[in-house]
Amino acid sequence: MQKPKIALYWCAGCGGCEEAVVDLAEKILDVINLVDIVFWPVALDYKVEDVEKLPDGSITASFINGGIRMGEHEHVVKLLRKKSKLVIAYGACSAWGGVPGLANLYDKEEIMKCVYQETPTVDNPSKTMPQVKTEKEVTLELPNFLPRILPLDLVVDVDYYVPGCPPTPDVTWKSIETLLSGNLPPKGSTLGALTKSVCYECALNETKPEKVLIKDFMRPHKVAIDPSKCLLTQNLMCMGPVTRGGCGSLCLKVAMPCTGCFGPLDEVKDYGGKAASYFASILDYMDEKEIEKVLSKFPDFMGVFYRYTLPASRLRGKIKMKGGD
Amino acid sequence: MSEELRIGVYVCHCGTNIAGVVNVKDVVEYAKTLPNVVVAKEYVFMCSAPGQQIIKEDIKNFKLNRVVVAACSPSLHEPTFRTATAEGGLNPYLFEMANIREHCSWVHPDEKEVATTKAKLLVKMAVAKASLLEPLSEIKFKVNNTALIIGGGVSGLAAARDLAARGIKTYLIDRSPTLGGRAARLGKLTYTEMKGIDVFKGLIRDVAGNRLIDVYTNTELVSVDGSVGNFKVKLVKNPRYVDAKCNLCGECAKVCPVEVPDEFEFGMSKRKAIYLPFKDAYPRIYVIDMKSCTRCLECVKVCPVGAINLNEKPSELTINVGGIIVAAGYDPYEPKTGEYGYKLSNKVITLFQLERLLDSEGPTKGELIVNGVKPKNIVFVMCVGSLSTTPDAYPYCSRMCCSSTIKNALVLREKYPDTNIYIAYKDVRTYGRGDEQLYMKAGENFVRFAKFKDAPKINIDQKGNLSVTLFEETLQEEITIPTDLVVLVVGMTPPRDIDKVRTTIKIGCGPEGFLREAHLKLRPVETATDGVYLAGAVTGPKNIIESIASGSAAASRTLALLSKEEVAVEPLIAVVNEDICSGCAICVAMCPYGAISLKIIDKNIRVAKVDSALCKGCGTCAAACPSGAMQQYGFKDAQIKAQVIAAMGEV
Amino acid sequence: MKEFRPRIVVFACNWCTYAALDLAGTSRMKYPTNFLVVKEMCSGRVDPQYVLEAFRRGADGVIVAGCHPGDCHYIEGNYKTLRRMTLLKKLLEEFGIEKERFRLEWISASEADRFVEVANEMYEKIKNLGPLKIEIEGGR
Amino acid sequence: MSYLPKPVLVIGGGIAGIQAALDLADQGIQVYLVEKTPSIGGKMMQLDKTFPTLDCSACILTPKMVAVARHPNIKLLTYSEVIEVTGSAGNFNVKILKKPRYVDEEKCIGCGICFNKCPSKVPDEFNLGMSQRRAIYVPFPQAVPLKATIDKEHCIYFTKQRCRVCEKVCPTKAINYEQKPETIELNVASIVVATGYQLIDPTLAAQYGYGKYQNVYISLEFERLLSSTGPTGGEIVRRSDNKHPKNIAFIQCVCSRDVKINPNCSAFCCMASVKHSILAKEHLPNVDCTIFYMDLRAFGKGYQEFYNRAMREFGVKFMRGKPAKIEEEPETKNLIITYEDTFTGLKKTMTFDMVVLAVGVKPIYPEALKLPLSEDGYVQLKNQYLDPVLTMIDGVYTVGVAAGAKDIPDSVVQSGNAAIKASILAGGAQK
Amino acid sequence: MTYLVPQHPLQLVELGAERFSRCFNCGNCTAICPITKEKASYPRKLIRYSLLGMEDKILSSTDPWLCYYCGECSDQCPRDANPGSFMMSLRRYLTTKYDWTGFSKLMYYSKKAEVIAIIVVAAIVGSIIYLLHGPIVETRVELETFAPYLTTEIGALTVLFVLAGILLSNLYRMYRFVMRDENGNRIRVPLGFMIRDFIRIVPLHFLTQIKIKECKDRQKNWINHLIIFYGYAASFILFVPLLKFTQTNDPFLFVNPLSILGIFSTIALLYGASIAIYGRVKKTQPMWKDSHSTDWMFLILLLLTTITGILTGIFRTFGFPLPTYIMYSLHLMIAAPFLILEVPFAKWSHLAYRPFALYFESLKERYLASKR
Repeated sequence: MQKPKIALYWCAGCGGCEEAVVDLAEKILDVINLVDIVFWPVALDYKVEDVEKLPDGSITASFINGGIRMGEHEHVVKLLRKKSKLVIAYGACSAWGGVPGLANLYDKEEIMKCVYQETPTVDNPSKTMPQVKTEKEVTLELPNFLPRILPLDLVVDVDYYVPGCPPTPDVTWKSIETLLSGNLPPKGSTLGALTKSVCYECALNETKPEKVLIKDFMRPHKVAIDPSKCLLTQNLMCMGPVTRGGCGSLCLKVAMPCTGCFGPLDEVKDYGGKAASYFASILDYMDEKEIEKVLSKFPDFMGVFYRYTLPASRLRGKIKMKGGD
Repeated sequence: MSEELRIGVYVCHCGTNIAGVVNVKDVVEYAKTLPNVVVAKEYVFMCSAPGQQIIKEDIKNFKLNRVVVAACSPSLHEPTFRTATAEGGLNPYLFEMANIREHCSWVHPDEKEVATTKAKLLVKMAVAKASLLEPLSEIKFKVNNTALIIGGGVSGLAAARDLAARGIKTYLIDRSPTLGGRAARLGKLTYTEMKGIDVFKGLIRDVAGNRLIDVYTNTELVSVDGSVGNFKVKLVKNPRYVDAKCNLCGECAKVCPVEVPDEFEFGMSKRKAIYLPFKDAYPRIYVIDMKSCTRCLECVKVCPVGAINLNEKPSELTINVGGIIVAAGYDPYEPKTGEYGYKLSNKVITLFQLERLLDSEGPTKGELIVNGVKPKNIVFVMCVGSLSTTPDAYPYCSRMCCSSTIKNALVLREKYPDTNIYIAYKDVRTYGRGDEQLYMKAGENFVRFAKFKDAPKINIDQKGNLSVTLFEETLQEEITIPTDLVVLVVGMTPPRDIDKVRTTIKIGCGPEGFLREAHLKLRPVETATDGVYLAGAVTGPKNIIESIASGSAAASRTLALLSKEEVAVEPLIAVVNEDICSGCAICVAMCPYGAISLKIIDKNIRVAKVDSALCKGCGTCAAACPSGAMQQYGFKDAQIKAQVIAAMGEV
Repeated sequence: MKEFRPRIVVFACNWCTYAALDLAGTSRMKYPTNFLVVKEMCSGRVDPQYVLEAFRRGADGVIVAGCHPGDCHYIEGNYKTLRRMTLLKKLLEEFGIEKERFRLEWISASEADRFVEVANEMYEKIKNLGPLKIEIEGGR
Repeated sequence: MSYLPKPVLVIGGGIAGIQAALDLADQGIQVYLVEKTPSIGGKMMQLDKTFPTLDCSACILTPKMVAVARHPNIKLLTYSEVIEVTGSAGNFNVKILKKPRYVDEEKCIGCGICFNKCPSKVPDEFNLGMSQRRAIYVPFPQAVPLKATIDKEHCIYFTKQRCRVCEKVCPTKAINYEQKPETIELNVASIVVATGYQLIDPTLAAQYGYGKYQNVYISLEFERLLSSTGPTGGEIVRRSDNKHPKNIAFIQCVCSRDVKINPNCSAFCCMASVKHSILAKEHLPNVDCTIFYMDLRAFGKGYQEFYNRAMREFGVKFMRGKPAKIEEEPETKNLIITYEDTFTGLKKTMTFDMVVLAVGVKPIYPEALKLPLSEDGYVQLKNQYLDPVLTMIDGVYTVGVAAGAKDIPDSVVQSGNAAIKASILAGGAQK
Repeated sequence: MTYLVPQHPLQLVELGAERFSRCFNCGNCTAICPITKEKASYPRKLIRYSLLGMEDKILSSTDPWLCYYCGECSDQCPRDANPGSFMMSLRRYLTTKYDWTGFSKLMYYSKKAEVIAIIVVAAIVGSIIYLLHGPIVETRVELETFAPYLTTEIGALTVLFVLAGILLSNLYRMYRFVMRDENGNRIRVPLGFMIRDFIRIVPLHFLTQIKIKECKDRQKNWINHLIIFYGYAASFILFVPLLKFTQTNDPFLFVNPLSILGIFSTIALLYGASIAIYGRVKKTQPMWKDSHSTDWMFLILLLLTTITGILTGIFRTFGFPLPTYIMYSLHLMIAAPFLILEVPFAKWSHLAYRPFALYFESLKERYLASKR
């Protein structure tokens, strides 16, 4: 029997997801025994043309990490979609845009200008900007920079999601197992994680008082954290309650507040909106001024509430107007 | 949902109220184009009997499983159409209403076309929501028709008397060794020749020996579980050390060597460690105050009937009741030492002490003797502890003190015509029936009134002579009144330890600690917690008549609950999806009614649990729930979002 | 060109604001059209996600309204609304939505006039701002 | 419970009567609620807001009214009067006259077409004559029952034998000019009298010029001015020139605490005026409000705080002193008040654009009951301490202002008290 | 510090104040009073002073003398506390306080004492007449012979000076009480002002009593007052300084200017007294609603004096010698106690106190103005 064919591809992301695959450690050998990898630019020398040659639907599953930022990403993922039975958004960036997705708070021009002209370390007196096409000696075409970064599922149809920044080896392994078991869950499911939030598996959940109410917001580097007490009750912004469990509450085990890399649960459509709702709800003040006072301590609302999910949010990022100039 | 959606839409003309502005025909045609709508009709008055008939028939003829009526405000006719839907054979909660009168035709009379568009949008929204509605059934509980009354003062007694008269089994508890509360200690009452004790005796006549009323004195509340109609109450009965064999011979008190201040007389006389709280105390059994008892056993030796047992232990008991009346009363404001010279001179007393001194059964047998002499000049200082007169005072008005003061002034003038009585007041609030006449009578009897703004000063010189200095506001003149007796007219404060009762039963209180009614005006004896009622001064200052009336009123509301076989609650309450809920407990803090708790389902796995009897259906827990596990029936995320989405787009 | 009529979603609590809107009707007050009311039992039910959803679907403005602080039918639901909406306002600002497009209002059952005032004011302001034609990639 | 309860009669459909009826009905007792006007609601319905919470009065009252109409145990008899009572506690025989509405209650759907078409205009008593209604009317839009009534005295058909417009336009053919008065006989166990009050004729305090000067109002008129359903749609404007007043005086104890007119304190006027001044400030932020009072009786829960708020937050001025007289400036129709500021001892005059008199109240009793009254004009009570609502007639209870001037919460409490007493009689006391 | 006299208001009850302790301090009376000025806060403040027993405040007040009892305050009082009668009683009270002899107090607080005093004075006068009268001419009326001019005039002047002395000393006491600031300290005004104000105020108000007109609807009262005043003044002039010309042995002549004045004064007194008595009996005006025994005594003595005077005149004119002498004796026996008791000790003294109250008030004003 032919082994299932697997493709792996890296879009806009930090590369941590690629590492995460390797983090399977000795289990990676099991994986390699079970599947044929037909495309993995980071590790194996297959070219896009090789994929183009494959018959449609011949790849069993494509694991795509990173958000869609460049025209190239769009091109390749559409190709992989065509060639694959299943497309799996692997990791937070692919699923919701991830940290790079915060770039959606700025438009393309702003980003370009910042990166190529304004960053202190840039030496670019002629203010040269990257071009999509150059015709000096030969005609060269470079991938274009899309107006916004998008999660994978807004570009192609996605079958499953594997959460995490990056997905933990455990989650990765469990999702592979699920896929290989042949007993496929409904389309759109999240693989390898829980249907409940981080609190469910967090050991500190039991230390919560009966009523969780907080009076202040503290940043983790400014307090001595008691690792044996629910971080929320120590006025730390823990995204645990609003974030999908399955990570094994790793961060919380080392007294680091959850930042929400496993994304929202099934019933939540806008992670940041829900997170804000939950956090504001327990802010124990009746007076607007007091609330404002606490909120003024936030370094960055979007970075806190939409750290991994801005491009998948209801508004995708800083709003753009149709037909605008 | 496996069942195919079949929605019927009915658009009401409401005479010309709607049809005069909105093109109803257009709306009906539009409704027909909406997904899952199988029939859309218009009628001149949907709420009228024929209009309702159309709905009922269509449910059968078209096999409808959702009904949408576009008419007036649901606050007006939602119940009407719910009933019609149910009579048509459908679950009443599969009905949705679009408000195209109050929200459309009546407010946009000049823009007919746009109003029609808006009406379409409103119908579209209602249809979108209707598509996602679920059948719900009212939550019903069997009612245990017994009641618990906490507090044996006049309001509690009145409530017990009235409930028992309608055949309700009632438990009446009081933490002190006797019933009677504070009213029993008052002397002559304001409007009649009766005394406080007479009111108490009048009420006790109906309560004592009533087989429907179980009286537990020396008893305190431990815990309350359950909800409206079915409370499980744990009580602890503290020992009395004397049992019912007591024949009131009083031999024990004679031999008891311990003397302590008598709290019934506000410390103005002494009692023994074994005592009868007052002459007409109920139950009529002596009691031992273990705090002061030396266990010398003298009483045990002399008791002719062997009623005394010093080894009695507290006992716990559990009762099940359907309703609870809290009639915990009030405490008089206790001035701080030095506040108005209180406790610095024994010629400064409170109004309550004066009541005792003037009572023929009081420590002086009704003679006003202070410090061994009959005072000739008496100054009453009103609003002590009220109206923010001193830094420690409460901001509110204690309501009953004006007329009590005037009554006492008149009693004094009658009994001792040569006394000079001054009343230092801030505002004379004789609001009640007959009070104004009393105020005038006081004037006629040369009770002198001096109005102050800032609290009067009580001066005590080295010889112990007293005078009261105040700035008379209406004369703009400082006056000093030399006096032999200062009576501090103290206000009413929430009873000490009321918070323990309050948090045990889960009811709210106001800023000063008086218990909070469900609605200050229209539900004055109910609380936000169903099945818990309030009587007497525990909600705020009241006089005896008002306390008794509110006791009866609380009994009336309790009876309304307890005379039902079962209680039904609207099912628009919160519901947890246990598959999603992680037990993060965020919702628990949200609930103002304490309806959410965490339940342990497996080892350490916790999920939120909604007590459907406590939940009032505000939905704030659902808005807070970080995982979307908490939802509200009738207002689920999906249903609301469907409405929001439907509100957009072209029509 | 067709006149721009802002479409505004109103999340109204059952006890105060919805009743105030009813009163506006019974008192035959007039206010601009296209205020579309979504009823909740309490403003405390309003999840910020709904507001985002409304803007995402093209609402030109959103009002969240409930009973005055201290008057909540559910004791203190509106305080929770206050907390949530205060934070939501910050997020909306970051999203680039003009502050005129979102209002949190306390409108008691008797304050129909207040609603009309708010509606008129908001309608005018949004009309000046122009429609919120948000470009959203992907249908979801 | 095994006994068959007997019905109870509640007379008066104001808040006190409504509450008593609902309490009784909830206790499983059959209640007849008799109201002499075409709708229940009483005086509270005319109020704009209620102190100290500033709840909209209609918003909290109308649900109760609807509850009355829907309650299976309540039989509502509006436009009816008790004309005869015989018998004694436990067994009263009552005759009730149901006046003809000339509209079939079964058919009328309250659509309002008739009263839009009716040509006869009559001063509207709901707005104290400050607006007009038609001869066929419902007293106010939230009326319960929402059924039209023809006011025979002003109906053109009844006075001139022509017109019949309402009959023509009625979509349900509900008009019936032939309707006759009906007498209903009931046997009830007990009677709750919740007949309320009337305002004392303000012209008795002649020095204040009510009726003579246009811009002198009584408090209930002002209440209607404040109300968005009132004659001016919630605009505070002067009768004389339809302009907003710049300053308003509120005078307390008009026809109250005056031994020559009514020695009683009317208990709620102080707070009502405080409320009025706050609402006036809310309507017209620049208006100056001055309350002339002698003792400000802020005695109830939250009242003192409300009074403080009026002073501190709203800047309402409180002037202690009973104004001696009001004179009118003929050209401006402004009003000059002469008073002594008793805090400074200075005699002063001040000019106001509008004056609102807080008029005292007197009780109304059903004549058929022949209730013994006491000296103060209110009903005599048998034992006001042990049974605060029992009249001298066993089985007859009084509640609300009919039992002494009082505010809404106290009325509601009394209603509960009377309800259980009536219920005990109706249900048969337990042996 | 104000010294309180709790018994104070009870004294006013004895002096005829009715129901004033009902007062609930509303200020209606002050506001309705037609003569109160912005700063003159009475009757309210005076009632409060009295009820609280602040006697000093009342003693130092001139306000009671400004009130002419129109009764508006009593009509409009919401408590029916009758501030008007209170003010009236205050005047009685002050009269007793200004008088140092104690007679005033005796008469105001005891009816019995009042009657005895009258009888005693009448008896003394009677005895004097009995002992000192001249020959009784029975053939024709010779009044001068019966009551020798010199004797009578000496008697009259003696009485006049004693009374004037007492009255003046009372006025001085009034001055001492009144001229105090709000803290009760004595105040003084330069003599120049004292003289100027005296000239400006006292004669005018003494002679015209124009203040009454400021009261509401008091035109008639004012005239009545003036009639009695001038009737009295005229008869006083006729029978004291002009006694030589009026008490003669000559027959009474109608055309004589003195006779015309006599007739005028007689009619005026008769009319005035009758109106006042009728009014008090029928209680037609508020000020007549509560009459103290001293009021009655005043009017009765006045009326009797007038009637006996008239009768004397009649008997004299028609030539009945004996009845003339008897009537004249009676006349003197009534007029003397009337003058002796009423002028310095009772009601009549207000003729002096009222203008002086205005005068002192003005002096106080000046003092306060100089302070400022």
